[in-house]
Order: sequence, then structure tokens, then C-alpha cells
Amino acid sequence: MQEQVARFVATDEKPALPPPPGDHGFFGTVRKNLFATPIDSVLSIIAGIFIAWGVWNILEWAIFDAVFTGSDREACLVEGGGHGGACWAFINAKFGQFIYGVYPIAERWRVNLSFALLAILAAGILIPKVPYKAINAVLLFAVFPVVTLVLLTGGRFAFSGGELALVFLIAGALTVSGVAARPDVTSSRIEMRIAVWLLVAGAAAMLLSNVVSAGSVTFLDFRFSILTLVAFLASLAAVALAAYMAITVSAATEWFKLLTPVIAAILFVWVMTANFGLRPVPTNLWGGLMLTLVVALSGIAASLPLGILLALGRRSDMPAVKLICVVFIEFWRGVPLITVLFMANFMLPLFMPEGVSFNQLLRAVVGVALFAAAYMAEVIRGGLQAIPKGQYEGADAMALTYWQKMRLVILPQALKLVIPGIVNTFIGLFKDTSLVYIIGLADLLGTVRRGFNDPTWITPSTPATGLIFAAFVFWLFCFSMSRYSIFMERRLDTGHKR
Amino acid sequence: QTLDTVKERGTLRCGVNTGLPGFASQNDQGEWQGLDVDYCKAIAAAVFGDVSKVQYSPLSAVQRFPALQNNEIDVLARNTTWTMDRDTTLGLAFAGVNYYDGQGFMVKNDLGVTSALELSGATVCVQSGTTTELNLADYFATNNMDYNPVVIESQSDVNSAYDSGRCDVLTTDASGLAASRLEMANPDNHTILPEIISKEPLGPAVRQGDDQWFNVVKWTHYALLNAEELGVTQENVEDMLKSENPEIRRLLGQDKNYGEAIGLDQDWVVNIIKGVGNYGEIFERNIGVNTPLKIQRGQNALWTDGGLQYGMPIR
Amino acid sequence: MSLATETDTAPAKRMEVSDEVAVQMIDVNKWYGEFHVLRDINLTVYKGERIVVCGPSGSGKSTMIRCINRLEEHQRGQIIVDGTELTGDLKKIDEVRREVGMVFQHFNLFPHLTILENCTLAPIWVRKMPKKKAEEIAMHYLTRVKIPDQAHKYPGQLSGGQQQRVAIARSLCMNPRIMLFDEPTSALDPEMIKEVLDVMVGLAEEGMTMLCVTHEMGFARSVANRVIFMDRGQIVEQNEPQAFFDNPQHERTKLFLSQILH
Amino acid sequence: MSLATETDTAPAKRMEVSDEVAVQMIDVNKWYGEFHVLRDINLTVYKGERIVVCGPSGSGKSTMIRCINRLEEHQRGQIIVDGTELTGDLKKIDEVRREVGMVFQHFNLFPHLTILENCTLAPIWVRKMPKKKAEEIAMHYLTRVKIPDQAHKYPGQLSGGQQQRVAIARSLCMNPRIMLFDEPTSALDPEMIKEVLDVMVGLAEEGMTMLCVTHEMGFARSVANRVIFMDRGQIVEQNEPQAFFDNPQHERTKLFLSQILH
Amino acid sequence: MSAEIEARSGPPRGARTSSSLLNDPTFRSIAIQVSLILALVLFAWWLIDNTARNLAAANIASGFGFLWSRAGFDIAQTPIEYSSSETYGRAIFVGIVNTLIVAGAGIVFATIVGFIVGIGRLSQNFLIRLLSTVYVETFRNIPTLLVILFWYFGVLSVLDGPRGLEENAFGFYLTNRGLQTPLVLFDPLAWLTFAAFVIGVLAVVVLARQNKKRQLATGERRPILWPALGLIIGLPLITFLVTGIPATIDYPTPSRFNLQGGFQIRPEFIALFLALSIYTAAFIAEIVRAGILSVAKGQTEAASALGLRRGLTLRLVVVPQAFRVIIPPLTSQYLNLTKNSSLGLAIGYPELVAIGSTVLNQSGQSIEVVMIWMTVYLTISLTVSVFMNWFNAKMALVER
Ligand SMILES: Nc1ncnc2c1ncn2[C@@H]1O[C@H](COP(=O)(O)OP(=O)(O)OP(=O)(O)O)[C@@H](O)[C@H]1O
Ligand SMILES: Nc1ncnc2c1ncn2[C@@H]1O[C@H](COP(=O)(O)OP(=O)(O)OP(=O)(O)O)[C@@H](O)[C@H]1O
Ligand SMILES: [Mg+2]
Ligand SMILES: [Mg+2]
Repeated sequence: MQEQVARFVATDEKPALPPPPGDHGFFGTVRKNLFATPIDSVLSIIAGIFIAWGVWNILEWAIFDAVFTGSDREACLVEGGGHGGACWAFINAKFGQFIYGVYPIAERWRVNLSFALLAILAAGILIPKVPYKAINAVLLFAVFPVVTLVLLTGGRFAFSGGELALVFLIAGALTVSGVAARPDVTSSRIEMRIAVWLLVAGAAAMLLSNVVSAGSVTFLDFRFSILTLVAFLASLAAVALAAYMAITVSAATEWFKLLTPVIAAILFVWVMTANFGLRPVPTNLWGGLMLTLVVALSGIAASLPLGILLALGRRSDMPAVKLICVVFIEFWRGVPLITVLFMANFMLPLFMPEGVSFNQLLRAVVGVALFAAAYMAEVIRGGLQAIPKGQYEGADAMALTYWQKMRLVILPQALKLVIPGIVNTFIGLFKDTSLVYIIGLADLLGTVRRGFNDPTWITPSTPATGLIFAAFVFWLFCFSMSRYSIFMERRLDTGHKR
Repeated sequence: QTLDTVKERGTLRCGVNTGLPGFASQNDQGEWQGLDVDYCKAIAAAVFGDVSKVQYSPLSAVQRFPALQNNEIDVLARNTTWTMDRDTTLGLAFAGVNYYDGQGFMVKNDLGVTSALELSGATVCVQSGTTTELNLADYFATNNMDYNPVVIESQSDVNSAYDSGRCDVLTTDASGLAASRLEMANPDNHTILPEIISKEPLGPAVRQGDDQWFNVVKWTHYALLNAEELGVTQENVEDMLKSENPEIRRLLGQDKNYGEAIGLDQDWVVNIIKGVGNYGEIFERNIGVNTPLKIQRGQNALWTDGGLQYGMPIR
Repeated sequence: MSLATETDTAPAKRMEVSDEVAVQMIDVNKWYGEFHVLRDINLTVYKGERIVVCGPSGSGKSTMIRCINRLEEHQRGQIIVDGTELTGDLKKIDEVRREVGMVFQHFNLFPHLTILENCTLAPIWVRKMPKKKAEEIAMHYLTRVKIPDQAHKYPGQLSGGQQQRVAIARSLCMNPRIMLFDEPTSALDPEMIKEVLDVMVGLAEEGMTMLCVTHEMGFARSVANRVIFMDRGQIVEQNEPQAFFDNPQHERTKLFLSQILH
Repeated sequence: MSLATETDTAPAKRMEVSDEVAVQMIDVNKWYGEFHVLRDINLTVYKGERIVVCGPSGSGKSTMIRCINRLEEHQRGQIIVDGTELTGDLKKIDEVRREVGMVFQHFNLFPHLTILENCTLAPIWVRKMPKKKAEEIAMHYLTRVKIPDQAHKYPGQLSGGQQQRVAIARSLCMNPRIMLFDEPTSALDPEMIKEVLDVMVGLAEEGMTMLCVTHEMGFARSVANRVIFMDRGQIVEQNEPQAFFDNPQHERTKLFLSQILH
Repeated sequence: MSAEIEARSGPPRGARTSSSLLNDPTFRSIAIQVSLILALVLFAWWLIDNTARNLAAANIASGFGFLWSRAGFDIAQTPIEYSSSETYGRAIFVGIVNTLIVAGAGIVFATIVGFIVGIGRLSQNFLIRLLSTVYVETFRNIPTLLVILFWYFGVLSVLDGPRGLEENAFGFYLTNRGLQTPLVLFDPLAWLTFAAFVIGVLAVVVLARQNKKRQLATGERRPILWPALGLIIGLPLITFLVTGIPATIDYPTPSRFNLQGGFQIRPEFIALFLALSIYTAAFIAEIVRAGILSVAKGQTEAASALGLRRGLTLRLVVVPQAFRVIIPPLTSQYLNLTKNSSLGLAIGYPELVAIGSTVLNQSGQSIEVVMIWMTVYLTISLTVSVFMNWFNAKMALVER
């Protein structure tokens, strides 16, 4: 008996056959998905009826009973009281306001131009196939904000001497550290040392100028106090020294690169102060979707770097640094955004020295950004924790410094890992911008609310129509962001597997 | 110092209501108009001689005081009631009363209510953080009546809650009621009850401790009143410059430079009147009987006409 | 491979195999969607037999043995386990599963339960045994796999080899008539492989019916009655281990063996 | 094990060892919390020496060689690498790390960088080399470990053996004087072990100073000058490979060798 | 080499020397921390100094004394005694209670909906899956505030008014004044019914314990659903009837302005409650789904292989493991819901922030009110986090 089965050698290869019908194809799928068990069948029928009912109601409201044209409430009023379908005429009439707020109609091309620039640059970054990612990123994150700011406000910002000095101090520090990082310049060279000390002196003067107010000097059309002037001149001198060093040691293209921070600073100041003949539009005229985007995007842009710093701080082994970051993060995460906005609105101005006043929009952005940064920090910390210890050791064994290790090895991996979390935070932040109405800014939702309180449009169906319109716009943005993040996640995931 | 800052900046920053027809609202072109807005313009005219040099900050009830305290605005002309508390603990200084008001009630006609005393058990819509809210509580308590408060943060939401039937009664300043009625889907369905339950002197306010700026705002107000009293109007102000009446000559700075004393030009009053007209003109243009609000001068008539408006003498 | 030399001296093969049928598969076919993963599988396992299944990755070994306790559903053909045919009938499936133990590559211990609880879970809930008795039995089998002292630890606290031994003990607690093993040692470090194989050899010596997917050729040689070689969803060759290893017939078997034994 | 026979015919040992000291450990002690993991370690490594460290799991082998480039901090005793004593001084640590290459069990390649970028990262940022030059050097070493054609792939796309070879190349790009290996082959499949050992043998033949924790006794026999046996945080025995394997002195060494060579 | 070196317990303590102070990591780290703290202290001092100066310049009073002065305004929903002559402090306390009420109710409802939808997303049934997915993707992607406004302005305020309503037998009325329901007023004898209920519950607990004991001893199990229901529902019901129905029901009746009597749930509460729970439920659904998916497939397979039925597998293997994964994010959603209840401000639900902003306006004490807000919310958050840490530590899977 055993002998029969014990020895067996296949003689022919069995062909791969198609699966039997019944659990396959259209009917198979339907049966498996809808009518696998009696309970399933009942559920399917109930759900099916519910869906049909829901879809029918939505269609009825949004299309069949809806009013598409009209110039005031009369069009959308239903005879005999009751409420009819959607009042799309209302959306139609107020569309401009929903997008631009009360931005002057003649100047709306400026907003459109910014939107277009944003769309192009963002597409360049977001679509994986488009080349020149690096340049694009610089344009999007460095050039675009300044250009938009000038476009939307009209520019002609007045820089105080202190602000100017600060800009140049930062530029100077970047230049000097750039030059010092070159292998052929040792940081012990006397010129470098002088440059560094000049910067330190400049920074000290800046700090002092906050406490001591001394004299007022006008230099290059800017009003300086004596101390800020000192700081400004010191930073210029440091830049000059660094430039001299750079020129002596390297080729022309190289030193041009080294001087980029200074050139950028000069350009920045010029663009911000120059008169391009744009009519100034104060921020309290901004509103609608445009304002929503401004708050959300600047909040996002500010919260990401801040979140990274906080996350690194929270993982630091220096107890004080860690404690400070923990307290900061837990504080912001523990309170509702509304109270943060109230705080930004009522308390921030009290914190500032006399005479310094913050624009209302800026305050909202500060509040939103700090709030989002705390959440971002936690997301990024999750990413940092997920990086295996071996990566840190590998970098250490290669003698990279702490910041090199973080910047070149750890953060790129950690950030990639938490893209979904970051995008979720972005989505949360985008949705949260709707709260800025609390401090009197008319974002998309705010304008819609003002719209349906407008006596010319008051009908029972306008609020629902307006809110659903706003919901749809928000949904569109958030949903595409989340889909994009899923897409990116998949892409990055497969890119590394073999 | 505010005056210097304003001059240096080149514009006056004026806090106004986010939208109260007749007092401060935006027309279809986005231009601001209303009684409070004209006060902003008047001050701008006094300082710059140009009514357009105003930057308006629409403020909600919650935002208005912090905005002033925090230097975001130079003057608050936002139908704000002058109370002792605000004058003292909030650090405000009221420069005068540009509208004598009182709190009233509005109800739907079909309720058949004719007196506020019939309102026991009603649901009342009121804006939060206002003196109105406090008066309401006091009024019902003193008259031993119940009510259900519905307290919402922005006036336009209060109005729409009332209009949609969430409340039976809407309460706010009588002038505000007149304005709110215009915002109803059907203004004719609503009645303003006769009772006025409080004193609501509304006026422009500035920060305490800056007497010069306080004087500018205060005397702009009195200049408007005096101009009306003396019959100086937007139209005839040029001619009036030649007037022999010593009071008019003093008002228009023909005899003595009163402007200098408060840091303004000699012809500051001329600029004001040229820009916005006198108090009566402002009133009639924005809220008077020929406007949709149809408000009588009443208490806001000049003292000479039996009202309360009394311009301090310029001399 | 050290195992081979050790256990060769006491081959389990000597034990007799009854001619009662434990598992019978007749023309079994299975598809994953469009993919034909098992093709006309015919296999009869007698009580007491120890069968080793080998073959290249993806050849359907796991799928085949998972069909035996209906972790996968076959679409055509018959599978009869211990006299019960596997169909959609839930009662019968339950019956079969109670009689068939299974050990997985990744142990699949329940991490939230202690070792002892892992072992008593099924006896208490499925066999409706009193807890005391279940624990006694569990301790018995844990002693047999040489880890009675770990009974109150959690799976996460044990090494891989220990976890796999617990998994075997857990299956044994249900007192199964047939044991299925799906690559029980391939997730283990070399030092631990031996301890697990030792337990399996012990089981085999006691006459348990076993179907074992493994690449441990030493184990196959010393313990199995029969070695089955699968490729592309078919049984390509089966034979006694001696003959199978020393004298493979099919081309594919030869290729496979040459790769695996160097 | 096949390696042993192959390379035995061309032993690298013939090369001369200088008497310059590369690494010197004097009475090194280390604790993890309360656990005394290195106990009075004394070890002198001369330039050009190839030392293999072996011993049971947990005996402190990894800890010892990780102390040499200060991935772990020792608490007592002195470690002098290439004339620089390792103290808390960050400058000196950086100096030492620049001179000492390290290869880990799990490769620790940076998965977000291509192979080439992995190799040029440190030369560019630490040695401040121009990118062009760094890439040339990297390609040179990648050619040497026989994977120049993979330069633009990502680590995740390579097999384990290839990854480990990249890891070696990456270390070599910094032009180190000493190479540390911590079980470089123990995470690899058997087929890949050889390709990595081949590279290491090549390195040894060129006279690189090497300290290598490994259980590949074939490699030790054919390449090492000296084999060190550690147990419980101490160096228990050290000797030339021939003598070490054929005639171990200490009880523990004998036991260990009997377990590992069967 | 031969002598075994003794293990010494504990490393030596003491300072090591270093060539340059700047390169000593300990020194560096201390220097960085000290300067950071110094900078922070300076910054804080600067802020406080500015604030003090600004307050003085603006002549604003400060301090918490205002909490004891008369509030003067009324509050719509007062779960605890309150009238306009009470203090600001009391008003704020009413706000806190209202916050807790809406948060509590919202959490319960959101959890129920969230679990149903989350399980629905894993359903075999395509239509159920579709419905759940649409639900989740819709509500996750629109702002909470919008959902709140939608319920309030879009749905509830377009309902009919309370006058001219047709009376209905049940006494439930949903109008633009909210939901009016009959209210049960108990007579003194009613305590017996409550006592019976408590006794019933206790009896069920005892029964369940005994059942479990028996099962452990003999392996047998008996269904206790029916006896349990009988004890919990039947016993009180019988007592209620026997004691002569000691309750009257107060039905709402139309009066001049509103419905009078009965129990009223205000539309502000309904809108906020519905919006918060529906919104949060979308997130909870995702958490539940992820939690269930996080239980490896091998676990269910192993359970099946042991002969456990699907129901038992879920109860004994999947749910206990999923819960460890679900609980932490679930709590943070609960916290979010609580924090989001502050949006009640937008529709006039008198919770902490809404009342706080009224107080802020009436008294002008912005700093103090903001501080009170922050303190209350931080207290809630921190309490929950402490609890969570304890819970996580307790539930953590033991690893080696
Ligand atoms: N759930 C599934 N859905 C679709 N295809 C599957 C599924 N499970 C397995 N397969 C495919 O079926 C084939 C056989 O799988 P099976 O796991 O039985 O192979 P195996 O012989 O056990 O291989 P290994 O040695 O890798 O475990 C493989 O090609 C596999 O990709
Ligand atoms: N970071 C750490 N904290 C506490 N104990 C540690 C740490 N790292 C290692 N140990 C312990 O120190 C001892 C020595 O570890 P080490 O890794 O040096 O051993 P090894 O000889 O390399 O062992 P293996 O062969 O397993 O790699 C072990 O008992 C280990 O558990
Ligand atoms: Mg398999
Ligand atoms: Mg090790």
C-alpha cells in the first residue's frame, strides 16, 4: 500500500488553468462582496437603500431644486416659507469675495499672479518627474515669499536701521561660516578670526541696542541708532574680510557662490523697500481663500523648521534643552488653538516694547505657526526615533559632526519617514486657519459667513449653500494633500526596495 | 506723541465697527461710510486736511479695546458706550458723545408684543461682551421676568440668529436696532418696542495719558457741533471765511490760531467742514430721516433745539 | 547539519506506519485570483507518517499544508482529514482544526498572554477543559519542550528558539492527531535551530503524524518516512529520504538538491 | 569554511609587521550601568597587524572594538590610537575617527543616499574634499570591491553581500590607517559571506592594520597574525592562529572551539 | 591571563582632564545649557518688563481680584446655580462645567460612531465599506468649525419655530429652539426603583463572577444574557409598578414664546455636540481600523489553527491586542475633542472660552482670562497624559 505512494515522479507539467467560475468575475465579486452571508445580504440591502436615498437627496438639493441664477434673495426664496435646494446664485454673486475678500478689484491681478506663481513652483516641487528641483526649491521657499509679500502688499516696507543690521548680520555670519568651511581656509587665519570677532561684536551691539537707546543717525537713507549702526558696519566689515579671503583662495565662480548670502540680503532689502508703483493694499483688506492660503502657507513654512529644532531639542541629552523643548511642546499641544489666537491677539502686543506694533495678520500667523510647530515637533520626533541606532553610529564612525550627522544622514531619512504625519499636520493647520475669524480676519469661512448674513441674500437656504461651498473648497485642498502624501509615501517606499 | 506718530505715518488709523449700517459699513465699492466713519474722516481732515488719509480697522466688540490699548489704532470710533469702568480700568479716554443712544428691543410683529414688560419667558438674542448684555440682565431682574439669553459673539450672527427664529427678541442700542432691522430678510415684519432701558452715550475714545491727542479728537467733535450751531456747512464754509460773526471767525481760525495750540494747522476746522460737513450734516447724511434708518434727531439735536448736543465754546 | 550525524544513529524510521489514512488530498486545485497555485495535488498521509515537504520558494508548499486545516480554502478537489471532508461547513472545519495542530514559521504566539496562558487558551475555550486541568497539561508539554520554568513569562521575553518550542507545546496541548509544521526553523538563529529540531525529533519518535515543510535536510534524512518535492504548484517527486537524496529522478529535483546541499 | 582551504595556499601572514604601535589599550575598564563589561583589557596592536577577536556572545568583543573609535566611552584605563589618547576631548575623538574605519554587522549604509553618495559623504564633509575628487576615489574603491557598476543604485537595491562590500569601500574612502570589523559577515547569507571575506583578505594582503570580530575561523586561520579570545569581558587567551586553533591552552577556549568547529 | 578579573560593581566616578575646555563635551554641554537658560530668562524678563510697562502706560488694572466682582450678565445654560448677580469666578466655573458636559457627551457619542465606522471600513461588504470610507474622508477633510456652523446655521436654525406646532403624543419637539422632551419627575417613593436597579446590577456582577468561576473549574459555560437582562431591567420595572408608578411626566406645552416645561436641549448644545462627535468619530474610525489591522494576520491564523471560532478569536486575541494600539491615539482624540469644544464660542454655547471672552470684554482683564483658559486646558491635558503614561506602562507588551 505504501509502496504505491512512496515513490512518485511527475512525468508531465500540469498547465496553469484559469480559476473556476463562481468565485471569480463579475458575479463572483458581487456575491463575495455583497451577499456572502445572510446578514451580509441584509446589510447590503439596507446600505444600498440608504445610499440611493442619500444620493437622490443630494442630487435633488444640489441640482434639481437648486437655483443657479439670480441677483438677490428673491431668486432663492421658496414660495410659502420652506427651504428649497441650494442657492448657487449666491455663490456665483459672492465668488469674487470668497476668493479675494475685499482686495481692491483693480488690483486682483496681483493675487492671481501670486496664485499662478505658487501653482507653477509647487507643481515643480511636487511632481517627481520635473527636473531642477533644487533651483525650484530655492525659488519657492526663498524668492516666492518675498515676491508675494511685495506683490500683495505693494511693497515699500520701511526698514529700521536695527532690522537692516540684523539682516546683514545674518548674511555676514552665513558668508563667514561658508568661507571658513572651505578646506583651503583655516579658521585660525587672522583675517577669519577678526571677521568672527566683528560678527560677535555686531551681535552684542544689536542686543545692547534693545536695552540702551542711544542717538539716531541716518545712513544710506536708513535710520540707525548708534549701536545698530555699529552692528551694521561690523557685519559689513566681516563680509568684506570674508570676501577678501574667498577671492584670494578660490576661482571667480567659487567666490561668487560664497557671497550669495550677502547678495541675497542686498536684493532682499532692495525688493522690500523699492517702489514698484504698486498701490499699497493693507492687510485688513485681504480676505477669502487668499487669506486662508496666506495664513496656512506661512504657518506651514514657519512651523516646519521650528518643529525640527524642537524635535531635535527634545531628543537632546542636555537636560535643560530637553526640558525647555518638552515644556514648550506640551504647552502648545495642551491648549486649544482659539486660546492661542486670543493670546496672540491680546497679549503679543503687550509683550512688545512700546511703539512696536504687530500687524493683525502677522499675529495670527505667529500664533498658528507656534501652535503647529509643537505638533510638527512630535511628528518629527517619531521619525527620529524610528531611525535605527546603526545610522547614528555609522555617521559617528565617519567623524561627522552633530549637525552634519543630523542634516546629511538622520533628518533626510526621518522626514521622509514621517511625510504622512507632516502632511496630516499641514492638513490640520489648513483646517485650523478657519479659526482666525476669532481675531477678526475674514478667511474663506469668515467671508462666507459675512456673505450669508448679507441682507440682500438672506434666505433659509443660503447658509447651508455657503457652508457647503466652503466645505467643498476645504475638502478639495485637504483631500488632495492627503492623496498626494499617500502617493509620495508609495513612491518613496518602492524606490528603496529591490 | 500720537499726533506726531500719526503725522509721520501719514495716515490716521481708526477703529470702526465691522459693519453697522449708518455708523460704519462698506458700500459695494468697499468704501467706508457712516457716522463713526465721518468722525474718522473729520479727524484726518483736522490733522492732514485730507479725509482720505484714514486706514480703517474693522473691529469686533471683543477686539476693540485691546486694539486701542495695543497701539493698533489711534482712535476708536465704534459706537462704544462711555462708562466709568471703561474710562478707568480699561485705560480709555472718551472724547465726547457723538450719539446719545439707549438700549431697546425689537420683536417680530406676529408675536403681538407691544411693550418690553410683556417679554417674560422670551428668548433674547444679544451680543456678548457688551454693556447691552449687562443692561439686559439688570432689566429683566429688576422687573422680575425670566428670559433665555442667546449670547453670540458677532452682531451679524446675532442678527441672523434672530432673523432665523432662534430668538423672539433682539436687543441692542436703539440706533443699532434701526440698522439691524435693515439687515432682516423682511424689515417690515419687525417692530422696535418703545422702552429704552439704558443710557448709551456713544463716542470716540483714545488712549489715556496723551492729552494732546485727546484734545485733537475732543475739539474736532466740538468743532463739528459749533459749526452746526453757527450754520457753517460744507457748502458755505468758503463763504463763511469772510463772515464778520466773531464766533464764526474764531471757529474758522480767522482771528486767532487755535489750531496751533493743539498741534494742528490754523485752518483745521475749515478742513473738517470741507471734508465732512458739520454735525447735523453728518447725522442727516448717515442716519437721519432721509436715510433708510430714519432716525429722528431727538436727544441728538443741538441744545439750542432742545437736545443734548452742546459744543464747548471755542475761544 | 550536526544534527544529521547525531540522530542518524537512532533513526526514527524504524517505527511502523499504520495503513489508516490520516489525510487524503484528491486532485486538489487552488487559485489566488488568476494565479493557479496548487495543481492537481494528490497525496495520502497515513497515521504515524512523517512527511517532509521541500521545494523552491513560491512552489506552493505552505499553501498546500495550510489547506489541510483550512487556513486556505481550496477550490477544486477533495481534502479529507481524519475521515472528515473539508467543505464550507463550519462545524466540520472546527472538528478538523481541533485534531490538527499547526506550527508557523513566525511562532505566532499571542504576545499579550503568558506562555502558560498561550497554552491553555484553546483547551479552555475550545475543549472546554477546566482551567486546572488545562494548566496541568500545559505544564506537562512545556516540560517536554524543556521550558517549564518560563511558564509565567511573556513571549516577548523568550528567545526565538524558546518561542518556537512554546508554539509546539501550545499545539500539543490540544492533543492533536496530526501536526503541521511550516518552516518551523527558518526564522531562527543557527544555535536555536537544534533545540527546536530536537523537540520535533522527539515527537516523531513517539509516532505523531507529521507534515513538515522544511529545508533542514538533516532532519528529513533522519526522521522522515517520505520526502515530497514540490515545484510550481505540483508534487514533482516523492520518495523515501535515502532514495530521494541519493538518487533523485526528476531534473528539477536534481537542480534543487544541488543548490541546497553543497 | 570553503574559504579556509582556498586561501590557506596563499597565506597573507608572510607579510612583515612593523613595530610601530597602532592601537594601545592599557587596563581599559568599562561598565554599562552596574554591569562590568570590559575588565582590565590590555592590548597592543602594531601597524600592519591583522587581529581576529572571537569569543562567546556577550563577552564584550563588540564593546572593545567600539571603544577604539569611541562609539563607546571607556571609564578607566587608556586607549591610545595612532599616538592620540582618547579622552573626552572632541577634537581628538574626531581625529581618531578620521583615521579609523569601521564596518558594522548590519552595514549601516545610509539608505537615502546612492552608493556613490554614501562613499563620498565623509570625504566631502569631513576631509573637505572637492566633490569630483571624492567621487574619483570612491569609484576607485568601489572598483576594488567589484561593484563599480552599482554606484548609482540605492543600498536597498543591493544584496547583503554587496552592501557590506560598499560599507567597506565607504570606510576605505576616508583613507583610514586602521580598520575595525564587527562581525561583518554574520548578517549575511552563506553564499555572500565569501565575497565579503575575499575583499577583506585582499585588504589584509595590502598590509592594512585590521581588528576583526568574527567567527569565520577559516578567515582567522589564513589571514590573522593573532587571534584573541575573549570571555566575560576579559582577554582570556591570545596566540598565533596556528597555535591557537591546534593547541588552545585555556579551558574556556577549548570549550568554545569545540562548539564552533565541529 | 589566567586569573579571572573580578567584576567590580559600578564605574569609577570623577572628572577626566581634557586639553582644551572648549573641546570637552561636558563643558560644552553645560555652557550651551547655561547660556540657553540665561537667554530664556532674559527673554522672559524682557517680556514681563514690557508687559508691565505697557499695562502701566495704558492704565490697565491687573490681578485676579476681578474674579470676585459681580458678573452682571446671564448665561444661557447653567448646569449649576448661577445668576447675573454672581461673580465672574462663578461664571467661569459655569463655563468649565459646560465644557466638560459637551466634551463628555461628545466623547461617548464619538466613540460609538467611531467604532462602528471603523469596523465598517474593514467590513467584507463593499457597500458598508464604501459608506464608511465616504464618511471618514469627508469629515477628516473639513474644518471642525465648519461642521459646527453647518449644524447650527445650516440645519438647526432653519427648523420651524416653537409656535403653531402640532402637539404630538410623545411630547418630543425639535424646533429651532432645540429639542424639547418630556421630563420625568420622580415622587419620593421612586428611590425603591433606583435601589432595585442597583441591586439588579450588583446581582448580575455576582452572577457573572460565579459563572466565570464555574467555567474555570469545569470548563462549562452558561449564557447569562437573559438572567442579566431580567435582573437589570425586570427587577426595577416590577418595583416601579408595585410601588404604584411613583413618577409623573412633565410634557412640554406651547406657551406664548416658547415651549414650556419638559426638558430642553438647546440648539447650541446640539450643534456643538453633533459636530464635535461626528468630526472626531471620523478620526476615531481611522484609529480603530489601524488598531485592528495592526494585529498581525499570523495571530488570527494561529487562533484559527487552534480551533478558536471567529468570535472567540476577536474577543481573546484580536481585541486585547488592538486595544493597546488604539487607546493612546484615542485619548489624544478625546483631548482634541475637549479642546475643540472651545469652538462653541462661534455659536454661543457658553463653554469656558465663550464665557471667558465675555468676562474678558466686560472686565478688560485679557491677560488674566487667557491665563485661566490655559491653566484649565493644560490641567485637563496633563491629567490625561499622566493617566496615559500610567496606562501605557501597565499595558506595554513585555519584551526582552
Ligand atoms: N494570499 C495570497 N494571495 C496571492 N498570492 C499568494 C498568496 N499567498 C501566497 N501567494 C503566492 O502563491 C505562491 C505559493 O505560495 P506559498 O507561500 O505556498 O509558497 P512556498 O512554497 O511556501 O514558498 P516559501 O518557501 O517562500 O514559503 C507564491 O507565488 C505566492 O506569491
Ligand atoms: N548599551 C548597552 N547597555 C547595557 N548593556 C549592554 C549595552 N550594550 C551591550 N551590553 C551588554 O554588554 C555585554 C557585551 O556586549 P557586546 O555587544 O560587546 O558583546 P559581544 O561579545 O559583541 O557579543 P555578540 O557576539 O553577541 O555580538 C553583553 O552582555 C550585552 O548585553
Ligand atoms: Mg512558505
Ligand atoms: Mg557583538
